[in-house]
Amino acid sequence: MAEKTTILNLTEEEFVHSGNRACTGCGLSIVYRIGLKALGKNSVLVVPPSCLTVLQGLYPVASTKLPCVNVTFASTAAAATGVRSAMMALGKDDVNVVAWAGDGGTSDIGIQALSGACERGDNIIYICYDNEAYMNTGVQRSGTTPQGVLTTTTPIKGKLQVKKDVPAIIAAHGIPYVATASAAFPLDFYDKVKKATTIHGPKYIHVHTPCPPGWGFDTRYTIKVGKLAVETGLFDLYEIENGSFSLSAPSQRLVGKKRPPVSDYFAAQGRFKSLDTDMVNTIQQQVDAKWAA
Amino acid sequence: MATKTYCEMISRSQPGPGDGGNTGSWRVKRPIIDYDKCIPAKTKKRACFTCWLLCPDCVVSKTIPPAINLDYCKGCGICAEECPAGAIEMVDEASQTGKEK
Amino acid sequence: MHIIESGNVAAATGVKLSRVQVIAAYPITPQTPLTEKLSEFVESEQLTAQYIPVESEHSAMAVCIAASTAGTRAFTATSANGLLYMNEQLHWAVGARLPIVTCVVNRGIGAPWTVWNDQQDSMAQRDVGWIQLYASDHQQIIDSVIKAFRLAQTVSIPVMVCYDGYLLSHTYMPFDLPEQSEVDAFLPPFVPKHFLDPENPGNFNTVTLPDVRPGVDGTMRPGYIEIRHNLHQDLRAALDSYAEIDREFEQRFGRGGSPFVEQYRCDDARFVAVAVGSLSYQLRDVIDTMREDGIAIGVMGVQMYRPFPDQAVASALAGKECVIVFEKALSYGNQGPLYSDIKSTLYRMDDRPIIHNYILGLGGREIKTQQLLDALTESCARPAAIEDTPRWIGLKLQEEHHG
Amino acid sequence: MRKDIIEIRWHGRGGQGAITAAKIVANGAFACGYKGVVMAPTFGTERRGAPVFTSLKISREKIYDLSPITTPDMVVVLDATLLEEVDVVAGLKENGLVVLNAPPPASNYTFGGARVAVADVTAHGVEAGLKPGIVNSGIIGAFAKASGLVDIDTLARAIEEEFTGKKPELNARAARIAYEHTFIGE
Repeated sequence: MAEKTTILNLTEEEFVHSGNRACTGCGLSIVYRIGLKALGKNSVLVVPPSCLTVLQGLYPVASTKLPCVNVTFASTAAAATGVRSAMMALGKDDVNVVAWAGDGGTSDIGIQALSGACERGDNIIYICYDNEAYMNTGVQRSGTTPQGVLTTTTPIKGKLQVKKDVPAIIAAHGIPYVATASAAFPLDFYDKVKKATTIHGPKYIHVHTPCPPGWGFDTRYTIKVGKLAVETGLFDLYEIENGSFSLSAPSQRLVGKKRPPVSDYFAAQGRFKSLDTDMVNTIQQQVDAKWAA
Repeated sequence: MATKTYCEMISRSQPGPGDGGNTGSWRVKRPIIDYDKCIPAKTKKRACFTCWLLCPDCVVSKTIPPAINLDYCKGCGICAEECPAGAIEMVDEASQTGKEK
Repeated sequence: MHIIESGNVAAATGVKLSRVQVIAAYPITPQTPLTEKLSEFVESEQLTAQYIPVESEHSAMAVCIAASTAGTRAFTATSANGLLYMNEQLHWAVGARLPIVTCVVNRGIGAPWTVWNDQQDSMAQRDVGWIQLYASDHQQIIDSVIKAFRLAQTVSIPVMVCYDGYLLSHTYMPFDLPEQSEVDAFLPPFVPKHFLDPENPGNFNTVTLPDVRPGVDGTMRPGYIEIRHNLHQDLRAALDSYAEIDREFEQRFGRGGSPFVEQYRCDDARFVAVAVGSLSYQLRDVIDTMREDGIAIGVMGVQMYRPFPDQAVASALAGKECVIVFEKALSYGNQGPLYSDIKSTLYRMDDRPIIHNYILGLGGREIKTQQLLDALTESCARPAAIEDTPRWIGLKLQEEHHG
Repeated sequence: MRKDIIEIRWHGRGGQGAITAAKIVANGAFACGYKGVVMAPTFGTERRGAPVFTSLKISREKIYDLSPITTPDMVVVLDATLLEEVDVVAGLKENGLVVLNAPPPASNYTFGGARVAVADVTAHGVEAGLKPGIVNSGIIGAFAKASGLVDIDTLARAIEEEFTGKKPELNARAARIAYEHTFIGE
């Protein structure tokens, strides 16, 4: 197994310029910055409309130092396939071809193209940063918005449906690598992206990405809130390599330990304030049952 | 007939800093590092650098001591919140801009 | 060397001769034999290319867009609802100025479902900014595909090569197969000005502001409207470039000389029938018959529809008494699209011809030569008496409906 | 409208190879100097076993009308069982020709005033060494004899080219045997 990356040996080379348009305290900014370090210079990005489109800069200035093609919302994975096929045609197959999309662009409008690329076995890395709603357009509910969350399209009752389990859907395609990660554990994310660059075929990484304005918490708590999601057992970090499941260290540490209650996580954010006690208890029971199994 | 040059205009951006302007002006609070508490500053060793790792805007340097580029620091406070030594304090921006003048 | 093959095989062979590097395709009738042939070319290693069996037409064009941005020659093909599903991507491809070539095997659009030919699908895409070429027979299909790749990379604008579903796609007829070496000499490899390059990173198709803005080097860069204006100007200039490309093709292959409109017995004609695709050829038999009866009539086939070759159309129709436009498409609630375009082209002429519009053949309704003869005979007999609204040919459950 | 075009309609069942047969004749005709050759299968949804037809137009000049044949000069029927299902002579011109895969004599079949030619193509295919049921090569021999449009040697060559990898010699032999055993009625 590869050495775990540490802060001290993590490369200083940056691929994102300062002074970009990301919101203050943006979780995506953290994972993007760290993810690009893992990908390195010899990479091509494919990006659909999302917060990343704004973060990346408005014409004619780009905040990303890697080549990138912006594509239509539904087409991300297919466009990544297109870049890969061109690289194969040009004999430049050592390039990392990386789709980087939000949760709406992945779980909703983009899932058909993603499923197609996975089924074909296309040699791409697909990173979904999951901030659990359409943040770029002003916090509308998406397929991965958790149950009970207030968004601008679930403004009073909160979302009625449960969060769509996209990594499980993608894993069902039998692709060689599926992983979840969190902005609050950037080195774990770094190692997963790095690993993905060494595997042939489709790779899918789903990274939980706190969003201060969308989730309703102060900008300084981005890491705190992200950690709580993992430590309460709500969002689990794992890898599925060639069908073999393993919990990653931040989640593995929780096995057999007492976890903080999910209410700690809910209380830290404004978006859960419509949850009643019954609902919180139900969710706590679901999480407990999952971890007991 | 002279050959016409086509496609002189496409939207192809070139990398550069400050697409959003000097985002330091977004700041409401400013991070101040107390070098007496800051681990690499205090020990003069390459250590910790949590603030560098977690900064969303690449404005903290991985140096001894770490420094913050205030031209672009948006003042989120993640560095202050996460500093294991409690060495970073967020102070009112207004009080600081006054000092600079 | 002549071979007898279907129109779809003619198109596939043109694509192979053009040494396309990336092919993406999703099957739809009547395009399927074209993609089947291309997959056969790739699997049998007669063509070195990446063949991506995508899961939708939207993704087919996504693959082409990305592969073209990365600097390769890309191709796809579709029909009808598949083309409509691609619509967003068509806009994207041209806005990004990518030299993609797409064959559109013309088919009617649902609902109700039809698999048969008309030209509503591609005509409905006339405003996306793609160049549109229409072929009337298999020779024109294979030649147009090769010319399309040359044109697309010359002007950095994608090109649609359209041909009638079934009537051309599934019909076998002889055509000359160009030599690979000749095609190679005519069509140089695609060398993009900008491409996805880790050594020289750029960010393509980024959000562009309403106004101009300085770049990182301080020079002022265009806003959205300037970029769009540049596209429009380039599309207009593409007419000249295509004329040059067609001349060069004619010198090399001995075919060409009428890149925009193809005129048959028009020189001394008082009346001119106009149509797009195989119908313009079917009309030739009718024109011959009417000529035997002493009627001075010709036919003009429109071979490039976008950019609209208004000068070629105007000079072909100048001084004619009556122009009769037959169309297998309709801007519903208005008129045939070609009719509107020709009418606006004629508007500034001092002695503009009278112009008539016939709608026919929708959803594959058979077009009988006798029906064409009857319509033209009436139009020529009393040009001024026919109204400025489309007449329908061949309706069966009601009287022929005027207007 | 045009008098110079010979229109031949081919009737078969989906999967029987009527299209291939018509295509071979098209190739043969083109090789013999017919500049205008257009072969159009049934447009639309073909299903195995269902009756299908294919149009073949042949002329010394280029053909512009691609619409299906409605008034054929000749019809070729690959499968006599079709006669009960399909009006194969619909629109057949006066003094038209019907070429039929059926055992002789031709007098067993009458189609108004049409000339009738028969050959037991199914049997000749087996005689040539083909699997039972392969009729599309044999029918070409019968067509050659009955129509006199394209000579059998040219068509045999066209068969060998079309059937590359699929018993080309046996298929050409089937055509030649059928050619020798085609009987034309009054």
